[in-house]
Amino acid sequence: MFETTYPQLIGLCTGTLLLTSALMVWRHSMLASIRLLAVQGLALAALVAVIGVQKGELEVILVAVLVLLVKGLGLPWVLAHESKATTRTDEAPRLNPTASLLTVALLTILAYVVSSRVLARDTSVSAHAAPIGLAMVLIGFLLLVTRRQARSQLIGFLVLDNGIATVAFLTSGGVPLVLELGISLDVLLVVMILYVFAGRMHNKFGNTDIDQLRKLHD
Amino acid sequence: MAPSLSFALWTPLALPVLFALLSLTVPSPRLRRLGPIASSLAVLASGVILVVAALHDQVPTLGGVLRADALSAYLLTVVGAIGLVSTWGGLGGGGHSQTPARWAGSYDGLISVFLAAMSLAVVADNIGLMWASIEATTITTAFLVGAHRTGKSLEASWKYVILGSVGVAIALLGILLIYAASRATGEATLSWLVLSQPGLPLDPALVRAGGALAVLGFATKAGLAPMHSWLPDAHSQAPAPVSGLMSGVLLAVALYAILRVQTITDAVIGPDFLRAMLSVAGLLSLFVAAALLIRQRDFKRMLAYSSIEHMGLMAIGAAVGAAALPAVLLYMLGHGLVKATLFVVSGRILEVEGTPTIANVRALLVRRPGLAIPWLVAMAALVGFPPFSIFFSEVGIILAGWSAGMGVVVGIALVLLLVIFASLTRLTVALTIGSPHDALDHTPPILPKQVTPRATAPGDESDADREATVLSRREAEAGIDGAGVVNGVAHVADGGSGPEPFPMTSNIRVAAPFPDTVAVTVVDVVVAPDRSTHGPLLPLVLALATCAVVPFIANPVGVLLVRAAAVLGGAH
Amino acid sequence: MRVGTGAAAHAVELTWAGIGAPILMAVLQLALFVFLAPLLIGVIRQVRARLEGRAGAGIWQPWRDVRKLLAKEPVHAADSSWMLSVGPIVLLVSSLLLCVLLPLVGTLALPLIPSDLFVIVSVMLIGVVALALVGLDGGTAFGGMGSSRHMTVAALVEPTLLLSIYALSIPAGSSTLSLIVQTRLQTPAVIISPVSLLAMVALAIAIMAETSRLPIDNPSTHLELTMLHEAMVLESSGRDLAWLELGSWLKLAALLGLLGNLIVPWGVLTDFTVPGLLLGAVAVAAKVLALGTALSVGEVFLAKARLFSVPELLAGSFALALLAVTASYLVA
Amino acid sequence: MNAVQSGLVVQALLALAAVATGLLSPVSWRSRATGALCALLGVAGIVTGAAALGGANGALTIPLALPIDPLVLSPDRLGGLFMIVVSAVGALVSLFGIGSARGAEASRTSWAAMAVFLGGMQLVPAATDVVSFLLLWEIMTLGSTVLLLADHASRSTVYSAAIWYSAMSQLSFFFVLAGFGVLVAATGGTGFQTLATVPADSWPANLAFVLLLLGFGGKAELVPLHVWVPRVLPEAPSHVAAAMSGAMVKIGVYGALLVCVRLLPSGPPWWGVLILVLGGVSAVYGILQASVASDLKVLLAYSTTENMGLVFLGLGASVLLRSYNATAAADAALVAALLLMVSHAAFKTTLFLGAGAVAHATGELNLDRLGGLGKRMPWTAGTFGLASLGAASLPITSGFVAEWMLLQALIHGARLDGEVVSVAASIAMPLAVAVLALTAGLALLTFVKAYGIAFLARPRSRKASIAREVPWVMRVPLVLGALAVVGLGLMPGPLAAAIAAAVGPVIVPDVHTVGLAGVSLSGIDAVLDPGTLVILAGLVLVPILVIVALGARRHPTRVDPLPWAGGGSRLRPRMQYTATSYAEPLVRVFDDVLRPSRDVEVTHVGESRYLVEKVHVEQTVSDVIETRLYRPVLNAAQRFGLAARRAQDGSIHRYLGYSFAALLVVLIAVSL
Repeated sequence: MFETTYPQLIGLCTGTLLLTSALMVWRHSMLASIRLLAVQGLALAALVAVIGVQKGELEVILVAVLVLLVKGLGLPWVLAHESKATTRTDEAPRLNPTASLLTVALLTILAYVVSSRVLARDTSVSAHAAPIGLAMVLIGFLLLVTRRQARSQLIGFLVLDNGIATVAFLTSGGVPLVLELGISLDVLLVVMILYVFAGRMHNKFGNTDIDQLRKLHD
Repeated sequence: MAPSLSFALWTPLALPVLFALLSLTVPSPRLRRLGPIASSLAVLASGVILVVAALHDQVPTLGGVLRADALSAYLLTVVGAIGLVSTWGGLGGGGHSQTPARWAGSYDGLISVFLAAMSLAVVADNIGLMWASIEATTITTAFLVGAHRTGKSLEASWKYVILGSVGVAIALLGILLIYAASRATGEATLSWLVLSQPGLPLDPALVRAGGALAVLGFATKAGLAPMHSWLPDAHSQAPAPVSGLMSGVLLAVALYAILRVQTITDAVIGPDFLRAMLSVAGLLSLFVAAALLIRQRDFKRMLAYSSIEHMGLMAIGAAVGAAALPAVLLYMLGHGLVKATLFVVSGRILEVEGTPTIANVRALLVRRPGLAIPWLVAMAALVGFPPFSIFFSEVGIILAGWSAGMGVVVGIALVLLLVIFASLTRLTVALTIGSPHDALDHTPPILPKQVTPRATAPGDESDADREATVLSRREAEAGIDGAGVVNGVAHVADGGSGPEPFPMTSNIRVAAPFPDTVAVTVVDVVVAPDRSTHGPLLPLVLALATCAVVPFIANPVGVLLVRAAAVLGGAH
Repeated sequence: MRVGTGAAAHAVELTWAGIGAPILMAVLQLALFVFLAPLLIGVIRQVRARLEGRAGAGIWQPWRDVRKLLAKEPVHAADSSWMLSVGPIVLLVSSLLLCVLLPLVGTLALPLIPSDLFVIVSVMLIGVVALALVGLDGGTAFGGMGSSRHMTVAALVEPTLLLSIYALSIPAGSSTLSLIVQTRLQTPAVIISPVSLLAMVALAIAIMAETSRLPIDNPSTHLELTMLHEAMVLESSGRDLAWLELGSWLKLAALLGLLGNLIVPWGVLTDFTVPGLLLGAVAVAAKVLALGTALSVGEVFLAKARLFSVPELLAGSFALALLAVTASYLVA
Repeated sequence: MNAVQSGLVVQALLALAAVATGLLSPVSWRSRATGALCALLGVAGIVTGAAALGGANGALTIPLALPIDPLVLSPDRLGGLFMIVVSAVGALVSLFGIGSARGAEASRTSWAAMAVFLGGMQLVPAATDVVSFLLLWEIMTLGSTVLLLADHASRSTVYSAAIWYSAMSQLSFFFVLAGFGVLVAATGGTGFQTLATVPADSWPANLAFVLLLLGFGGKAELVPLHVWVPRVLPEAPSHVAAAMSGAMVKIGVYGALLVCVRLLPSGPPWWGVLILVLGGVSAVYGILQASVASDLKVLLAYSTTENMGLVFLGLGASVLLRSYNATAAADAALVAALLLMVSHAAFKTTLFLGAGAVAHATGELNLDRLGGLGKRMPWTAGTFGLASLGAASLPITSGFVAEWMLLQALIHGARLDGEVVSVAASIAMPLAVAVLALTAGLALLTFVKAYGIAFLARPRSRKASIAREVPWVMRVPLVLGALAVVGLGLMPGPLAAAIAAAVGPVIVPDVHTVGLAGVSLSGIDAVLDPGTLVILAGLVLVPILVIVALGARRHPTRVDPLPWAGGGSRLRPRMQYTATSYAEPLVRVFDDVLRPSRDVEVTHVGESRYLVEKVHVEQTVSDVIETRLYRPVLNAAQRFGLAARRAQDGSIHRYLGYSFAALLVVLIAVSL
């Protein structure tokens, strides 16, 4: 029963991941982005859980719980908390929505092309979905490049990270728990630091517009 | 034997963490500031012990996670040595002056943690662990870069964290792909030892993609173009010892990661792909460094771009492969030591001059020989003059490059190196050489009140040996032929007294020892040159001496380099 | 064609033919030319005077001038150095050496110092330099001007001079003048070959420039704008002037003698005999005087070229010489 | 330990001792102690070089940490010859420095750098492998750069000189490095013996040849790599300039010989043509610039370019002729080139030291302000005069012998046994002779000007009028240098024989000593014995002297303040010809090459259009190659540098964009 639904579940999860990523590019509202991020975290956790059930490994299930806690609930909550207090306004990204979405499409195609070459030998269901992860990485990067607000960049970074995690789970069924913990911790710390810096930025400049960070140049 | 030395695998991790905790708790700032030095010493000592082990054909391991082959041992020593130079040399000030007091403890603690993370990165056998510890360095150094807590340092740290984390994230993606490929060995692993064995049935496509992404990611931390963008900002804003550590250690460790990844991919897909990639990255780095050094204005950014240049050349060495690896490894040590020295000195110059702009400093050799001389010696080493080891590394890489059939790459590299050399020379000369009068506006100089003509005590040998640094030829003739001694000379500018101004050239002695600030406030006057080194000189001397002596030690340094290179497949 | 001598030939042969005869010939050459040089100038001036319808001072006037100058005290400027008195002597010695070394009376070579043209040119240049320094040492504007112009011309002449020598040396396979003259004597066809003619014209122009004759310099002018040689000797007097004049005249005579022997090599002593020696002396004297007359006649019809058109003339002669050399390789 | 080995060790130790003395001794005896040690270092170099030239073998091995062959110092005969030349110059220069170095020139740094410079320089010819060669080469460069900076605090011109010097040195270094790299890649070893196994006329050999020629040519001040020379040598302290010009450029020549004689001995004809062209252009351009220069040191600096051009001309002729098997002429050209190299070391060192003495005595090097020094500084004037003769290639000096031999080689080169060896040679040789002749002629003018304006006539400035002769410690090297110029000129035979031995064993020039130490080239039927010529001149001189002596008794020379005054009165020293006016006709003749900039300003009297009150003429001759070749490149680089800043404009989005682009490129590359 599970064997038949497994591909569909994987497809559902990865589809949600890609959809949320694309929507994040589309929507400029900070709050919407954070909600999408939360959804993405949940989808990722679901994906991990599906893989864990399929493999029957407890360790992977535990990782799924970890992902749920950190990416589905923790980080969005922190971001939303701060976000409410400071910025509710929309930001004007460096690329207009149409162009962004077109770029997303192109990046997704690229991800598929690359994956088809790289994962040519791997015929498993999960490997077929791996391009989604790569696409998320690229979309996350696109967010980083185009967003002007410190927190938007943070979100872009998290999307990128989610993408990497997606690739990891889809290609190799996840990394050992210890390592996953370490990686999660690192990501968490990075987010924390960026968070702290964003706070300092707000204190110093009154807002968190990245564009004003142009003092250091040649 | 082996277990007896494996303690040296955890000491470089545990002791710095311990010292970090002490730094946070000890109230005395003096003691606290010894923490990073102690950490460096711990790392250095562990490194030396592991080197001894490596030279006796031992490979200490610990729990299957930590492992120190010759390469790891060597790099641990490099980390320790450069850490020592940076932290000890940084004692003179620099980092602390602008750091709020309540952060001072965490500043020292973070340096220790940073050292521990670096040590972990080089002794970790697991690529994932290596990745995590390199990422950890981003976290620790982020605060160190922002230690000054100014707008600019905040900007630098933001850029550093964003660009660094994104880069390292890409590396993670690559590592995960390699991990996926490793499933073909039966059990998925990230053990470097396992993966670097030749003849593994790994999926070439996966390994290629993984290797490429991992190298690209680590290239960010290694400061290779086009991922280098964070580097000039971070290096120029960080306190001097931190800049030295980042430039000397962090970049080298990132390159170390690249070398490790390269070994894995080379065994599966051959060297061509990464060779092309590293060559392009190396040349691009040289190009970026050359382009931005031509009209550089800031001496700390100048050093940062020079780091990019040297990393570029090391990347080319890595691209060359086995034959160039000993040279690359020696390069890491030489560049690290010299760059740490330079950053330490640059911190002192920044502190006493109050500006990082070259145009606002100038004539340092006349005004502050105590700072200018170490700077000049280190610059000579940096641009590749013998007997310093960078010369040998560069020559080694370039000769090996030709031999490896990379003549075009090496040729382009030489052209770019020439531009870089000329730019660095021009900037250094602008910073140090010349008379202070050239730097000033044409305000007519006045005699300082402190100057008392004809007051030389004939027996005062120590003062008598001062050299007349601001004498023109004719002035020198008049001044020295008379009494053989010139202590300080008041210079009267041209103008007013006809076509051939006759300078004031009697034996003039500066009566009181000048406080440092005089040279800045009484700008119009050549005062007694400031011979203070503004901080400990010994670490700088040690660093440069090491750099000059090491290339001539065939045993054990030569043996160690060959063995370390052999770990990466560079066996002859 | 190539007259080989080999290493053994350079060894000093302590024989009459090896040492005695050449030395005797050299002494004779020296004496002959010291006597002949002022006479040559006298002839040149006299011929010119007659052609211009003047009576002239007679052909012995230069001799009388020298005698007069030698009996006068030299006057030196206070700031001048020893160069004013040494320079003229150096010029004279260099000219005398020319008379010794050149194959004028005969082609007997002195041991160890064959009449190598490059050596001869260098010896001559020493005289040029000495004269130029004398011009400078006076400390006047005229001396410096003459010296400057003189050296400029000398510098520009040198390529022509050496290349024409090169061209002449090719048939003989050596730059030794005595061998060149001998070659021309043995195979007269060489003399009228186009290569030789080109080279001779170039050499003649070079010699005119070196000896400060028209059209490069006007030997009888004292107009400041036209002076080269005369400007340099303006500050010299007495003995110094005598040496300078004699040295310049000797140079002219010796070079005309060389030119004569190259154009008409007959009469030159090749194997030592006393009659041959006398014949050689008479022949070379005749050649020199004839050339001098021709020179004088030519100069009547020539105007001095502007200083800055001199380089064009010299460039032309240089082109001729270069043509001569390359032609002798590529045509022959 | 044999003579050579112990000699090398002694040199290394003496160099270190001199560095230590320079750094540690107090100013009161620093110059004396360090200078003496440096001079000893030179003597040690001469002895070692002599032993090596005599055929003694000995090696000094220094281990390296990198897994390449250890450094081996072991001079062969050729290296020995160069070691002698370079060390001898070093010794003279050090002695002179004891007296001349003052103020910043006698600082710790300067003396230590002097020892480093000399030590590195005289050991370069001992290198037997690429790495040690490059190592010592760079040490030499480093030492000279530091020395150049000695006066940085008092003259702002040092600034640009230092930059030019180090950049051009590095350019040379990179050329050499690249050239050696090609050979190392082709042969698989770093020892010179291994490099020599590269197949002739293969592409690595050709490429390496061009690169090495450019590298060594740069050090030897060849056009167009000479641009540092006119900036650097005038700025360096005189004794340092003497060492650079007298010795350091010889290392460039040594490198070229290493290539043409040792590493790649059988090159194709075009190599020879390339060297010839490079040398010929340098010779003419160098002497043209020298002839119009007014600064004594600039004049000497450009003259070095000329002399080295002639050396390369000889070398090129040698390579070209050898490729056509015209061995005798090729050998003669090679020996001539080396003879010129040695004699240049002698006369140029003396000239630079002489210029140093002038600067020491007057503080002035502008010829337009000198004059009348012959009376005031007879020793300097005499030695400078003799050396000038050498530079002008006039008889009884070594320069003359060298140029004579080169001419002989050239005129005999195009033919072999009555047959024209090749069209190329028959065109190249006449042109080479023409170049040589023009160069020699202009050199004559240049040195007449240099000597005549500086030492003769009346002083043109007050400083020149109060000059005093320099102390004996500076006179000794001057006299020794002048003696070398004349001695080598009078006795070229033994020197030529030594040179013939040095270029062996493959090339064996047929050179013999004849007469009074004269030289004969048996292969091309040429003989020259300057000694006999001098005797002859002496014989001719005797009657003249008799007449002079007799005349002087009856009519002694009268001295008058202004005897003739050119027909005028109130003749002031400023009305004399200056160096600038002396060269003016030449500037006009070579207007197209020199491209002087003239600025004429006429001030009229009152409203008059015809009466002139004042005419101000300013003429400057700049280095055309610098302004036309380097300036545009440098300006473009500066503009590029300015534009490149925009790439690093501080925008994190741009930076992220770089990374993103790199990621995309890598992804695409991976999937290809």
